[in-house]
Amino acid sequence: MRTIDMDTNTDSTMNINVLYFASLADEANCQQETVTIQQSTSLTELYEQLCQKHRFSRPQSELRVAVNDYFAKWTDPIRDGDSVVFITPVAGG
Amino acid sequence: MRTIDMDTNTDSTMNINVLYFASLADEANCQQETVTIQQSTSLTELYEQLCQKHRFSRPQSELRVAVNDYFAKWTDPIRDGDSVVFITPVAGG
Amino acid sequence: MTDNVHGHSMTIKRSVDDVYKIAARDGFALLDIDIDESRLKKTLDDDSCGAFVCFEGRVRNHNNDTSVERLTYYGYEDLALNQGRAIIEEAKKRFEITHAIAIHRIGALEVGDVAIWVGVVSAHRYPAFDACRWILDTIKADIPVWKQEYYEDDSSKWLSNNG
Amino acid sequence: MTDNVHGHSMTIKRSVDDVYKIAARDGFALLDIDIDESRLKKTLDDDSCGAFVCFEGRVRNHNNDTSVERLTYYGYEDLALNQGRAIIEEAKKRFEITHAIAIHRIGALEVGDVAIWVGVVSAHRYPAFDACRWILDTIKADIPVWKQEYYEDDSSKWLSNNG
Repeated sequence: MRTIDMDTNTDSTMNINVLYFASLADEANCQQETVTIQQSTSLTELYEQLCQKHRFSRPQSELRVAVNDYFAKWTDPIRDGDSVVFITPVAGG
Repeated sequence: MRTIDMDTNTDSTMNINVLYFASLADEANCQQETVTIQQSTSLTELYEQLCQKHRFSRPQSELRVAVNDYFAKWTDPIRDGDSVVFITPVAGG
Repeated sequence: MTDNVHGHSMTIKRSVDDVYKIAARDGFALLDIDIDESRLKKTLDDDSCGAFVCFEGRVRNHNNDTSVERLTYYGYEDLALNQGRAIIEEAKKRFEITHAIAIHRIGALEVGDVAIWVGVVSAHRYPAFDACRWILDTIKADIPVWKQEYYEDDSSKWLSNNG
Repeated sequence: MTDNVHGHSMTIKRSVDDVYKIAARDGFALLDIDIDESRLKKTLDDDSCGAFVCFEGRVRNHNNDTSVERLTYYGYEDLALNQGRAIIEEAKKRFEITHAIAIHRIGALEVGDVAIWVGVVSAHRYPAFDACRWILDTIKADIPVWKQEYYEDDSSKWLSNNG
């Protein structure tokens, strides 16, 4: 588990947990990480930040997002302590 | 096994075997019978004759007919030694 | 109604081993005991197939609003086998499937017993669904099997799939 | 590609008994060992149901024209369970069915292994067929499970159901 040291966790920041699956786990080279982000960072902005860090090959338009183990909308807010997962196209069955 | 004594089996007659299933077996009160009929009797005529004998409640229009263990057309000829079965509406499954 | 007039249609003439051999070869047979699903499934194993769809028709405890105690199925075995073979041949022409097997049971069945089993394997999923349903519908329409339902008051009735 | 970055998605966190309890209650679960079909079928036994339809998705020895040696499925278990419960709830609203259960397996699978099992029971046959197919399609579209195919030359590829 690694932490992005963009900020320390003051009132203006929040810590969230990001889990990686499938090709994103390959590209991030980890299963999960704790990320400290500015309050009111959107899910879209979060993916952009992580994209820059890990050089993910998938554009956001190809992904879905889940918050706290439920699918979420990209416009849903992130709260301190949330667990966020970016979902690449699934391939079950 | 019973025989209809309409004719003895001369050159102008043929013997066929009729099997009964389901409600026709109830009404005929038998599983099968050997029937001696005139040459060139049609399947329709055969059913009419057996209807008179056994008072079958089903009109021919509700039945299918099988000859020698395959479904047949009502216009197919009957040959000496054939096995004929009248098929009431089926109810498998 | 005496049982003896239906005796020929309540049991099969063939051995159980022959039934499963015929089912494996022609895709259809009648049987007068419990259907062994695992034996049928084994026949359908094929590494090229990603999809297996099966249907089991079980004796329900009701028909419309009437409570059903038990059912008896009667079959005309030789015609059923000829017609069943034709149905499976036709299914393989109509649908992109690898193999299909169906067995219909005859004789006295209790609530919960499996009366018919249809299994289909194919490379992809939709043809297996489509073929399984078509085979079932066609068996119900064309295979010479009849049934009598028995009710709580011991009355019984010949049923028809056409209404 | 190191295995450890996928370790969390190749095995389940729950016990096998819990998996079957969740499947019986919610209609969906992930499992990381052989799917026990008979255990799932028992859960679906219901005397009011005349129809049982099931689908098994098996690992094929080919995909398009490429020979496949083995597959690994990865799952996001907690989201899969939440989403699976919603899918089964929706299926019961859309179709006249009594119950439905599906289990998706994750981890390393060989050719012929069952990756997904979907079973549906209903009074009559068509809703069971329709619901089984809809549940399967919806699982394939929405359940967070991914797969990598491994080929004869040891190369591998992430697959997608959307092309």
